[in-house]
Amino acid sequence: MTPDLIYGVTGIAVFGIGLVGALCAQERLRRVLALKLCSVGAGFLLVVGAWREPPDTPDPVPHALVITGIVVMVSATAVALALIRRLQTLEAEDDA
Amino acid sequence: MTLLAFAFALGLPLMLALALSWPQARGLVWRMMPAAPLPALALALLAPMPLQTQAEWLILGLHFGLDDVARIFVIFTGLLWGAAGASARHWMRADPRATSFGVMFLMAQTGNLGLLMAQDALSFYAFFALMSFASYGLVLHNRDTQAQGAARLYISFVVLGELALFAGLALAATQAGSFLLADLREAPLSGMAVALMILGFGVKLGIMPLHFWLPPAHGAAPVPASAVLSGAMIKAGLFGLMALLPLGNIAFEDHGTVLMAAGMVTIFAALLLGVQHSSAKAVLGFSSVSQMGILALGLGTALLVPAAWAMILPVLVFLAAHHAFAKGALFLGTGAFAAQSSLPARIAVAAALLAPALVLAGLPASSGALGKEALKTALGEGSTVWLPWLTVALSLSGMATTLLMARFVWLIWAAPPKAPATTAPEALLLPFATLATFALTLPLTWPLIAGAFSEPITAAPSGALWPVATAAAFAAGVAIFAHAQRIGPTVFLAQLFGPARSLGARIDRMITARRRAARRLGNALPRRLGDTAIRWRLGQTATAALIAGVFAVELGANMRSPDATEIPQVEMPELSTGVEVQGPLLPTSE
Amino acid sequence: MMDAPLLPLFILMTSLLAAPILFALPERSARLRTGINLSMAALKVALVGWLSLKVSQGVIYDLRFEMLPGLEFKLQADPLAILFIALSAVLWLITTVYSVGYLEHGPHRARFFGFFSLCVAATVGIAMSGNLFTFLLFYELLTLATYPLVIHRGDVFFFIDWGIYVIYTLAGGLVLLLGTLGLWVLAGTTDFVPGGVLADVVAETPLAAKLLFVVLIGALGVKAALFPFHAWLPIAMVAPAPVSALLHAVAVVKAGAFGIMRVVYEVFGIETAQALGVTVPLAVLAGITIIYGSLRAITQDDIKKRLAYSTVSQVSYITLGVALASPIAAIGALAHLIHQGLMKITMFMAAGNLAEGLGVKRVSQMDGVGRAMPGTMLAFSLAALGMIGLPPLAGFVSKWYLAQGGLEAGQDWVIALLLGSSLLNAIYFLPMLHRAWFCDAAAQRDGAPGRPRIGWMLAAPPITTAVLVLVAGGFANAPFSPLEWTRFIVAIEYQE
Amino acid sequence: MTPDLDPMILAIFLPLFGAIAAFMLPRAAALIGLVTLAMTTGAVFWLAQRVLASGAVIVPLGGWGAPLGIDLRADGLSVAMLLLTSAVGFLVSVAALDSLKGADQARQRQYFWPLWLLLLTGMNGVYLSTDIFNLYVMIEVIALAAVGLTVLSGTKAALRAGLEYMYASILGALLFLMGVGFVYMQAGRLDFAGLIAAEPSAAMSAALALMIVGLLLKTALFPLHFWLPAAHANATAPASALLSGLVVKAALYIFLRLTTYMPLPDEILITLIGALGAGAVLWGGLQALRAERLKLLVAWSTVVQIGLIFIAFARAGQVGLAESWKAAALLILAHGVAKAAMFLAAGRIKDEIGHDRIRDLDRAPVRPTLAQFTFALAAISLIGLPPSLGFIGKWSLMEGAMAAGYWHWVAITMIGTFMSVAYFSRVLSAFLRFDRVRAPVGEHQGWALADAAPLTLALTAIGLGLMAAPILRFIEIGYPFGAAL
Repeated sequence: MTPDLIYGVTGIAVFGIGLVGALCAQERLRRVLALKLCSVGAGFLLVVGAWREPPDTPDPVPHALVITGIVVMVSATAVALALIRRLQTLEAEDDA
Repeated sequence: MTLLAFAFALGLPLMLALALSWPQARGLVWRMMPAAPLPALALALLAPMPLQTQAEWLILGLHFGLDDVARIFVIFTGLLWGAAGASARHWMRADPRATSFGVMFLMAQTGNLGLLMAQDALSFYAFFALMSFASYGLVLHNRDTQAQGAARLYISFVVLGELALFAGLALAATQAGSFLLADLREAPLSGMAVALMILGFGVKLGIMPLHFWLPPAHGAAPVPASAVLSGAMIKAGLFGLMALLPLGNIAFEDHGTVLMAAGMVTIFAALLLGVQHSSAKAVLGFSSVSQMGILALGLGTALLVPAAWAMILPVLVFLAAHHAFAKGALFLGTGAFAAQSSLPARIAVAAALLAPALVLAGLPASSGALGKEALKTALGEGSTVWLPWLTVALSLSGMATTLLMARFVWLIWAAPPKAPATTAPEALLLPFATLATFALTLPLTWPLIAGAFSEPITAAPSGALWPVATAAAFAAGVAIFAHAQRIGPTVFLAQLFGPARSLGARIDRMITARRRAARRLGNALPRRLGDTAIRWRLGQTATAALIAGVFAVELGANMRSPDATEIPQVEMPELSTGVEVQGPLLPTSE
Repeated sequence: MMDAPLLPLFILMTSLLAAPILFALPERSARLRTGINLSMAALKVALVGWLSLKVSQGVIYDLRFEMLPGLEFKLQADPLAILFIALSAVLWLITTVYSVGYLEHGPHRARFFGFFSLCVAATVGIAMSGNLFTFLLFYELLTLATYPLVIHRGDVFFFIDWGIYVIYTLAGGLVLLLGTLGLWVLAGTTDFVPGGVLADVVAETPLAAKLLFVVLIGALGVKAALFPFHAWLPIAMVAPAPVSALLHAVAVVKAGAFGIMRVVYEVFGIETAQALGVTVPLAVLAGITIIYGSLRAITQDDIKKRLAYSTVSQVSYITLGVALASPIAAIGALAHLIHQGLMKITMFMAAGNLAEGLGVKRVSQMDGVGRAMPGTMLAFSLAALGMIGLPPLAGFVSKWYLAQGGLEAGQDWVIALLLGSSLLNAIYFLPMLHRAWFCDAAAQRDGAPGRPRIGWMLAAPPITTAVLVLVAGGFANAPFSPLEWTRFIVAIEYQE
Repeated sequence: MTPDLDPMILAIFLPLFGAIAAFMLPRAAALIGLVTLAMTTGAVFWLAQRVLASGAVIVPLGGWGAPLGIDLRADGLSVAMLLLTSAVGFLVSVAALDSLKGADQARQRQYFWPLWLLLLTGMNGVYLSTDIFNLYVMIEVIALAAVGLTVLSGTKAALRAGLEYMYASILGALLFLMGVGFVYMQAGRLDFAGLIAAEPSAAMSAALALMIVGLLLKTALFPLHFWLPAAHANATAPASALLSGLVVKAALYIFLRLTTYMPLPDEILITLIGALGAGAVLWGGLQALRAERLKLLVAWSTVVQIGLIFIAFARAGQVGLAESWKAAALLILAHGVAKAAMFLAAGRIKDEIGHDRIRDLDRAPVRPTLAQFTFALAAISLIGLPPSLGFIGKWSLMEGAMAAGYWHWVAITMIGTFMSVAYFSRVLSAFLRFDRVRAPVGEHQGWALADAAPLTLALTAIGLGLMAAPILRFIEIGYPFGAAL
C-alpha cells in the first residue's frame, strides 16, 4: 500500500459517496453538500496524479488544476446556495 | 343359374312389395327399401357381359339378358332407386298411406328394372306397364286435388301411351316374326310401327306435345317418387326406343324429322312453360322435358341417318345417366331442403343444390357440358342440313336449362315444397348428397361404368361457359328487376347499397372508436409513464447505471484485442505543435 | 431572350414568388391581389405555351444545383412534364378566376391566395423535377401548402377527421423519403431517365427492387388515392370549392398519379418493371380502386363526397394505364391525366356554384337545379357524361385507349373492369342529372328566392372547362391536342 | 501591443470582457452586449475566413504549448459551431431587446446580458479548447451562466427548474472532472494528443465512462434528460432559445470530439448510445404529444432532437463513425438554428396571446401571424421536411444507416419524424383554426419588429438546406475526425 494508492482510493471512495448522495438525496442542501464531496474526491485524485516517487519532486500541474477546480466549485456552490435561499424565501411567502 | 340371378334381382323388390302387406314385416321392409335394387345393381356391375337367359316355360317364353347399354341403364337406375328408397323410408315414416306408397314404389321399381332386363317384347311391355301403372299410385299418393288432377292426366297419357306401344309392338312383332327385341331391331319395320312406338315411348319421355302429364305428375308426387319418376322412369322411354327401334339399320326420314323438330320445340317450349310455373318441382319437371328434347334430337338424327347411330348411342346413354343423377339429386335435394328448419341448414342445402343444378345446366367440364359437346360431335355424323340448327339448339339449351334452374332455385327459396312434419332433416341429406356426388363426379366415374362406351365422352371438349353465364346473368337481371318492381326502385336501391352503406358506417364507427381509444391511450399512457419515471428517479438511477455500464463495456473492449481490420484506419489531424502556428496565414506570436 | 435556358425556373417563379407577395398584401387590397393573381397566372400560361413550343422543337432544358455531394436539385422540361405543367397552368388560371369570385367577401384571403400560389408552384415543381429527390422536395411542399387550404374554413366538423388527413398525407411523404433514400442507396442516382435506372439492381437483387417499388408506389399511392390509402380524399372535401377543384383535378391526386408514372417509366423503366412482375399487381390494385371508389360513391348523398369518391375511382385509371405496360394504355393513361382533370374541375366548380347559389349540398336536394342554374348544370352534365365515357366527350377517348391497351397487353379483364366502372359511373351520376333536369324543385328548397345570383367569375369557369372537355374529346386527333401530345410522350417512354 | 490579436483569442476574451463590462454598467448592458456580439461574430468570421484559406489553425494561449499549456485549435467543425453560436446568439440578442423591454423586467435586463456573454465565453472556449481540463472549466462556466439564465424570470417554477438544472449540470461537470483525474493518472497529460497516445487501461475506461456520462447528463440524452424540459420551458424566451439552441450543443460537441480521441469507441457502446437516442426520440415524442404548454412541447422536442443527433452519431456503427459525425453535425446546426427560432416564436406567441396553453390557442382572437409562420417554418426544419437543413441532416442519417444496413435506426427515425408531425400539427392546426374564437377576429395582427429575428432564423434553417453541400465541405476542413487513409 503506497501512500499514493491509499490517497487515490480514498479519493475515489469520497467521490463515490458524494455521487450516491447527489443521486439519492432529496433535500436541496444535502445535494449541494454531496456535490461538494464529489468535487473533493476528484481533487484528491488529481493530487495523486502529482505524486512522484521520491526523490522526484511532485508534478506542479495538478496543483494548479486542483486550485482552479476549487475556485470553480466555490462559485458553483455559491450560486446554488443563493438559488436555494431565494426559493425558500418565495416558498415562505406563499405559506405566509 | 343366370336365371336365378335375374329372378333374384327382379324378385327382391317384388317380394318386398308383397311382404308389405304383412304388418309385422313392414318395419323390416322399410328398412330394406334402399337395398331393394342391390341385386340388380350387383348383377349389372359384376356379371360378365353380355348376359343371356330365358325361361321358355313362363308365359309365352320370357327372355332376360343384359347387354352393354342395358347394363349402364341398370346401374344408374338402380342407384337412383336405392337413393330414392332411402329417402322414402324417412319421408314416409309417419305417412298414413305409407304402405300403399311402399307397395307402389316397389312395384314400379320392379317394372323399371325388369324392362331394362327384358329381351323380348312381351316381357318388356309387361314390365313397362307394371312400372307405368304402379306409378299412378305414386302420383296420386297425396290424394289432394292437385294430385288427383295430375294422376288423372297421368293415367290418361299412360293409357294412350300403352295403347300406342302395344299397337306398335304388335305390328313390329308381326313384321319381324319374332318377339325378341334383338330381332325387332334388325327387322325392316314399317313406318307405322315405328311411329306408334315413338308415340308410346314419347309419352313416357314427355316429348312435346306428349308432355302434358309430366310436370304436374312430378310436382304432385312425393319427393322420392318424383325423383324416380323423373330420373329413372322417363329413361325407360328412351331405353324402349333404343331397344326396339331399328336404329342404325333403317332410315325413317319423316319420323326422324318430326322427332327432331319435336325435340327442338321441346327444349325451348319447356323453358317458356316452365318459368311460369310457381312450383319448384313442376319446374324441375319441365326441365326434364327440356332435357328429353335433347335426347330426342339424338334419336331423330339416328332415324334420319342410321350411320350416325354408332356415334350417338354412347352419348345418349351418357346423357341419360347424367340426367338421372342430376335430376334425382335435385328432387331429393328439394325434399332435403324442405325438411330443414334452421336457416343456416337451408342456406347450406340450397347452396349444395346449386351443384347439380349447374351440372344440369352444363357448367364447363361437368357431365352436362361434356354430354352436350359429345352430342354435337356425334351429330356431326348426321344430317348436314340440320347440323347447324342442332348445334345452336344444343348451345342454347344450356341457357334454357340455366334459366329453369335459376327459376327453380328461386322458387325453392321463395315457396319451398312442404315436407312431412316428422321427418328427420338429416336423414334426407345422405341420399341427396350421394346422388349429387355422383352427378358431380360422373365425368370421372364414367369410364369405369361404361368401359368402351365412355370414349366419346372422355374425348369431348369441356364446353363453353357462355350459355350458362349469359343465362345466369339474365336470370339475375330478371330477378333483380322483378325484385325492384315488387318493392319499388327507391327501396330497392336503398336495399342494394344497404350493405355497402352499413359497412362504410361500421368502418367509420370503428375508426372513430379507434381514434378515441388511441387518444385516450395517448393521454393516459405518457402521463403514467412520466409519473413512473419520476417515482423511480429514472434519470438519477440511469446516471449510476450508465457509468457502470459504459465502464464495463469499455473495459470489456480493452480486454478483447481490437480487431484491426474492422475499423478503417484514419490519420488523426495534427492536434498540437511545438510551433505555435499551423498554416501560412497566421502571424507568428512570440 | 429567345432561347432562355432558365425558362423552367421562370415558370416556377411565377407562382413561387407570387406567394410571399400575396402573403404580405393587406387583406383589404383585393383589387391589387386579384391583379397580381391573374397576371401571374396568365403569364404562366404564356410561358408554358412558349416552353412547350420549344420542347416540341427539341430544345432540352436542364437546370441543376448541387444540394449534397452527388445529390442534385434538378429541373427539367421533358414532354411528360409539359403535359402536366400545361394542365396546371391552364387550370390554375381558370381556378384563380373562380376563387376570386368564390372568396369575394371571405376571410383570410391573403393567406388563401398565398398558399394557393405555393400549391401551384409545388405542382409545377413536381412536374419539372428531374430526379426523385427534387420530386420529393416539391411533393412535401405540396403537402404543406394544401394543408392550410383544405382547412381554410376551419369547420368544426373537419377537425374531427383532421388526424386522418394529416397522417395520410404526411406519412405518404415520409414513406416517399424512405423510398427516395432507398433508390439513392440502391442505384446511386435518383434521376428520371426514360427506360429507368434500376435495370442492374433488378438483375442483382430483385427482392430489394420489389420492396423499393412497393415503398415508392405506396407513398405515391397515398396522394393518388389508391385503394387502401384513399381515406383522406373524401375527408378533404370540406375544403372550399376552388380548393377541392384544384386538389382533385390538378394538384394533389394528380401529383401522386404523375409520380407513379415517373416511377414506373423513368425510375424502374417499363420493361424492367414488367420483368420484375410488379406491373400486374399494380394494375389489379388500380382495378380494385376503380371499383371500390365507384361503389362508395353510389352511397354518398353529399355531392362533394360523391365527387371525391368518383375521383378515387377515376384517378386510378391513370395508374391502371401505366401498369398495363402497353403503349396504347399509356396513351390512355396520360390523356386521362388531362381529361379527368378537366372533367373533375368542372364538376367541383359546378358543385361549388350549387352550394353558393342555391345552398344545395346534397344529391337529394338537387331536384330541379337544372332549371335554376342551367349554365352550371349543363357544364356539370357534360362532365358527368364524359366521366361515364360517352363519345365524343373527353372521358370516352381515354377509356377507349385504356380498353385497347388492356387487350394489347393481354389483360382482357380490363374490358370488364371498364364496362363495370362505366356502369357504376352511370349509376351514381345519372340520378344526379335526372334530379337536376327532370324533377320538380318546389318542395325541396325552402324559400329559394327565384334565380340565384352568382357572378360571372363563378359562372364562367365551369362552362369554360366543360367546353374544353368537349373540345379535348371532339378534336382528340388534332395537332397539339392532349392526345397528340401523349403520343409524343409515349414514344419517348417506350423508347420507340 | 503584440501583433498576435488572434481571432480565436478574441472570440473567447471579447465576450468575457463584455460580460464584465455589462455587469458593471447595467444601463448600457444591452448596447455593450450587442456590440460585443457583433464584434465576436466578426472575429469568428475572420477565423472562418482564415480556416477556409489555410485549413486547421492552432495557437497556443499565453505562449505555452502542449502538453502543459493551453492550445487553441480551430478546424471546420469548431468554426461551424462558433458561427452557429455567434450568429444565432446575435439574432437571439436582437430578439431579446424586444422581449425584455417590459417595465417589470428591469432585473432581467440587468442580468441577461452579463450572463449571456459569460455563456458565450464558455461556449467559444469549448469549441476552441484542445485539452480536457480546459473543457471542464468551460463547461462549469457554461453551467453557471446557463443556470443564471434559467432562473432569470425569478418565478418559483423557474427557480425550481433552475436548481434541478444546476444539480444535473454540476454533477455532470464533476463526473467529467473525475474522468479528467483518471486520465491524468494514466497519461500524465490532458491535451487531445495525449488522449490519443494513451494506452487503453482500466483507468482510461473509467475516465471515458465518467466523462461520457457526465456529458450525456449535460446534453440531456434520455434518460438523463429529466432536468431539461422544466428548465427550458420555464426560462424566458430568449434564454430558452439560447439554452435549447446552443447550450446543450456544447456538451454534444465535446462528446463528438472525445469519442474520436479517446481510445476504443466500442461497437456495443455506440449501439448503446444509439439506443438511448432511440429512447429519447420515442419518449420525448410521447411527452411532446401530451404537453399542455407550447414551450414545454418545444422543450420536449429538444429532447427528441438530441436523441436524433445521437442516432445520427450511431447510425452506421463503429465502421461508419468517420462519416457519421457529419450527419450529427448537420443535425446539430439545423437544430440550433431552428430551435432558437421556435423558442423565440413561442415566446412571441405567448406575449401576444397572453398564455401558451395549446388547447386554448385556437380561442385567441389575436393571432400573431408572423410569429406563427415562423413557428411553422421552424417546425418544418425540426420535422425534417425538405428543403430545410433538418431534412438534409435526416437524409444523411438515414442514408448512412441504410447503406450500412442498420435498418433499425431508419425505422426509429421514421417513427420519430412521424411523431414530430403529430405533435407539431397539434399546434399548427390550432393556429389555423378560427371557429372557436368568440371575439371578432382581427386580420394580420401581431406584426412586430420583434418577429424579424426569429423569422430570419427560421428562414435560415430552411435556406441552409440549399447550402448543405458547401456546409459539408466546410466542416471537413482540418479533418476534425481524421482523414481516411
